Amino acid sequence: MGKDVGTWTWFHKLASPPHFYRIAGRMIPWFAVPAAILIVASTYGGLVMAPADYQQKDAFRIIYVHVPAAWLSLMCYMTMASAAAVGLIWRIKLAHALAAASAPIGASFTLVTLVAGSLWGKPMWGTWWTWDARLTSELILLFLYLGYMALRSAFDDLTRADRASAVLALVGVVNVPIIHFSVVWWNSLHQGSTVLRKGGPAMPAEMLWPLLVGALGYTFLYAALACIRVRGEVLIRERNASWLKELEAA
Amino acid sequence: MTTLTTSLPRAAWLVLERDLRLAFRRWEQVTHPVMFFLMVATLFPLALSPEPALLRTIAPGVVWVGALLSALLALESLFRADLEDGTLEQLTLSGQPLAWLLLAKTLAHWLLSGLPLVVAAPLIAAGLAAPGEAVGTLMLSLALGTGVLSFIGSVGAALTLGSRRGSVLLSLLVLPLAMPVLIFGARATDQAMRGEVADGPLWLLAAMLILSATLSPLATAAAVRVSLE
Amino acid sequence: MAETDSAALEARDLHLWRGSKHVLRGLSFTASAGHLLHVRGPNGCGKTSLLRTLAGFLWPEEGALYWEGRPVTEDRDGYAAALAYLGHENAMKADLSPLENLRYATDVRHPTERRTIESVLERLGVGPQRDLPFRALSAGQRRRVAMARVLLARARLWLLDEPFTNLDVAGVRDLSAVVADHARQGGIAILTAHSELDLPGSELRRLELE
Amino acid sequence: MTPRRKRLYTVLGILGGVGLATLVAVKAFDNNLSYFYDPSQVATGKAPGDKSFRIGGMVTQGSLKRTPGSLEVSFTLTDFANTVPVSYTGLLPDLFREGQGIIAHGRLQGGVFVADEVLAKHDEKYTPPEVAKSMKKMQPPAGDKT
Repeated sequence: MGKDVGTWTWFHKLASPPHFYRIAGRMIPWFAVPAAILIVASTYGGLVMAPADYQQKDAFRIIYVHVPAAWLSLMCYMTMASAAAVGLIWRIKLAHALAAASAPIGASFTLVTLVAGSLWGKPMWGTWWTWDARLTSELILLFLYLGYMALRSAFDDLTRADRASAVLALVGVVNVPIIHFSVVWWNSLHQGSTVLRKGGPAMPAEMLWPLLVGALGYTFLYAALACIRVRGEVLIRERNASWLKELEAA
Repeated sequence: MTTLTTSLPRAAWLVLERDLRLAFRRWEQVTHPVMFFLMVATLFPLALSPEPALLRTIAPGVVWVGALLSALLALESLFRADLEDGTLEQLTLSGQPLAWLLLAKTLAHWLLSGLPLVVAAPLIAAGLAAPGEAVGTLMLSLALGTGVLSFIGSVGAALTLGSRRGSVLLSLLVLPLAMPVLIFGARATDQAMRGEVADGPLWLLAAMLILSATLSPLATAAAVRVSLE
Repeated sequence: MAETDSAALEARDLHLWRGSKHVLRGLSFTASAGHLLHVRGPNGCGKTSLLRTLAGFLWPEEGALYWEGRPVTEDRDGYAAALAYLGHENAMKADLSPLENLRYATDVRHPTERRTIESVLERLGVGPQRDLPFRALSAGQRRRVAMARVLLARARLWLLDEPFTNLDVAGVRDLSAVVADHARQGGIAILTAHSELDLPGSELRRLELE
Repeated sequence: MTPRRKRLYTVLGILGGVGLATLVAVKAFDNNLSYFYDPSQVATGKAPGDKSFRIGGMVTQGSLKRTPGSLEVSFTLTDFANTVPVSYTGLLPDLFREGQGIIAHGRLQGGVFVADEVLAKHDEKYTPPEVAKSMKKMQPPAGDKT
C-alpha cells in the first residue's frame, strides 16, 4: 500500500493521527453550526409552517424527527461497516476509530427512531408497539449496534477490539438486507417510503422541504458528533505517542 | 519453499475426522445440548397448559426457540478447547487455507450438535401433539436451519474467543443474526402442521445455508486470527 | 530437505506494541540455513511475543519480515508451510494418544506413515507411551511428544518457545541433539530458553532482548 | 498453490456460492410465501379455516355497523374484487374509517372473520386537508392499495 507514494501521500497524511486530530478539531464548528441552523429551520418548518395532514392532523409532524433519525441510523451502520472494512484490509487505525465512534451515535439514532415511531403509533395505529416489519428490523438494527458495542467492550486490548468488531460489523452488513427482507415477508404494516418512491415524493413541497432540511441537519449533526468522538478515540489509541506529549506541553 | 503434499479435501477431512473421534471419546458434547433441547420443550406444557389444541398452536415456535437455544449452548465448545490446548494455533499454521479447515470444523460441529437436535425433534413433536405428517418437514427445516446456525455461530464463537465474558456475549452477537432462520424455520413447520406444502420457506432456508456456508468460513478465519493475536 | 541459500529469514526494524507496552523496538536480524538463534532476556522482555510475531500470529506495527527474500505477508500459507512452531501449550488433544495426535497434526501437511511417526517417538524416548491417552503422560513426556510434531513437520524454520520446559537431563540432551541435527541439515531454529544451551557442532548465535 | 491462484479460487468460490444461493432464493419465490391474505384469497378458500391469520384490505364505504350499548362493530373488508365480513369487539384506532386500509388479525368462523386486533394501515402519502377535500371531490375512495 505504501509503495505507490504519489497517489497515497495525501491519504496517509490524513490518516496520520496527529494530522487528523488537528483537522477534525478545526472541522467541528463547520459541522456543528450548520447542523444547529438546519435542525432549527426544519423544526420551525415542520411544526409551524407545514400544514397538518388531512387524516393524521398534527400527529404526522413527528416524521420531522422520526424519518431523519431512521435514515441516519442506517447511514451510521453503513459508515461504520465501510470504516471497519478499510481498517481491516489496510490496517488503518483511524478507520477503526471512526467505526468505533459511529456505533454509539448510530445506536442513539436508532433509539430515537423507535421512540418517536412508538409515540406516533399509539394515536395512529392504536398501539405503542406492533411487530411490523420495519419496526422489527429497526429493533434488530439496535440489537446489532448493541452487540457491536458489547463485543468492543469485552476486549482489554484496543487493537483486538478494533479487528474483532470490524469482522462483526461486516457480517452484520451482509445480514441487514436478509433480516429486513425476512421481516418484510413476515409481517408488514408500516407505510411505504414517502420520499424515495417511484414517481417522486408523495408529499407537497411545504411538507417536504422541512423533512429534507432536517435530514441534512441530522447528517451534519452526525459529522460533528463523529469528529468529537473520533478525536476521543484517537487520544485513547495514541496516549503514549510523542506528538500528544508535545501538544500537552504547548 | 517447502510444499505441502496433502490435498485440500484430505486436509479438511482430517480436521473433521479428528473432531468426530474426540466426540466419541467424550459424549457430553453431543448429549448435553440434546438433553437441554428436550427439557426446554418440556417446560412449555408445564408453564402453559397440557391442552393438545394449545400445544399444537405453539409447537413450531417451541421447537424452533428450543433448537436455537440448544445450538447456541453448543457453540461455546466450538473453538474454546482448541484455543486452550494450542491446537487452534497449529491449525492456522498448517499451511492449508484456514477458511477451508474451519468449514470442515464447523461441519463436524453441526454433525455433533445440530444433527442430534434433528433426530430428537420427532420426540418433541409427539410431546406437543403435532400431527405426524408434519414431522418430515420439521426435521428437514431443522436440518437446514441448524446448519445456518452453526455457520453464523462459528463467526460469533471465534469472535468471542479472545474476550473476557464469552457465553452471554456470544448470544448477544448471534441471536439478532439468527432471527431470519427462526422466522422461516418456524413458518415452514407451521405450514406443514396445517397440512400445507412448505416449499417456500424450505427453499429460503436452503438459500441461507448456501450463503452462510460460502461467506462465514472467511469471516470465521479472520476472527480466529484476531483471537490468536 | 532444504536448498542452501543466503538469509532465509530476515527481520527488518520490527516494532511491536502490546497494549501500551512497546515490546519490540526496531529489532533486526537475519537467520540463514544452519543457524541456531538463541533468544534471551529477562521475564516479560518479549521473547514469546517475538516468536509469535515470527510465526505470524502478531503483526508488527512497523517493519517487515522476509522469508527467502519476500515479505511473508505476500504468501502467509506458503510461509506457514515452511515453519514449525512449538508454543507454551503442546497443541495435543488430551483424549487422543500421541500416535493419533501426531497423525492428525502431520497428515494435514503431508501424508506420513505410521512407522515414521513411531520411529520419531522412539528417538525422543516416548515410544512406549505412543498408544496411551495424552493426558496420562507426564509433563516431560508431553513436551517430547510435542517436539516430535515439530520434527515430523518437515519444516525448514523451527520456532521453539521454551522447548526444554519440564524436561529432565536426558530430555534436554535428546532435544538438543535433535535441534543440532536440524541445523546441520540446513534448517534454521530460533528458540527461547532460560538456561545456557549446549548444542554441539552447530553455529549458535545469541539475540539479547532487554 | 500460488497466492494469486488461491485468491482467484476464493473469489470464484464466493461468486459461485452467492450465485447458487440467489438461484435457490429465486426458486423459493416461485412458491407462495405470503403470510397475508387478501379478501379474494379468503373468499376463494385459500386462507386457513382453522388458524388465525392476518387479513388486509379496505373498509367498504357504508358497511360499518355498531351495536348500540357495546363495543361490538362489524364491517366488510374489500379488495375491490371480493368482500369478507369482519366482526370486532373493542376500541378502533383513530385512523379507522370507511374507505381506509386496515389490517385485522383473527380467524374465520362460519365465513365471518372474527378479529381480535384491528390496526389502521396508513399510506405513505401526506396531504394537507384542503387538498384532500378537493381530491375527494374529483375521485371517489381516496385511499389506495398500499
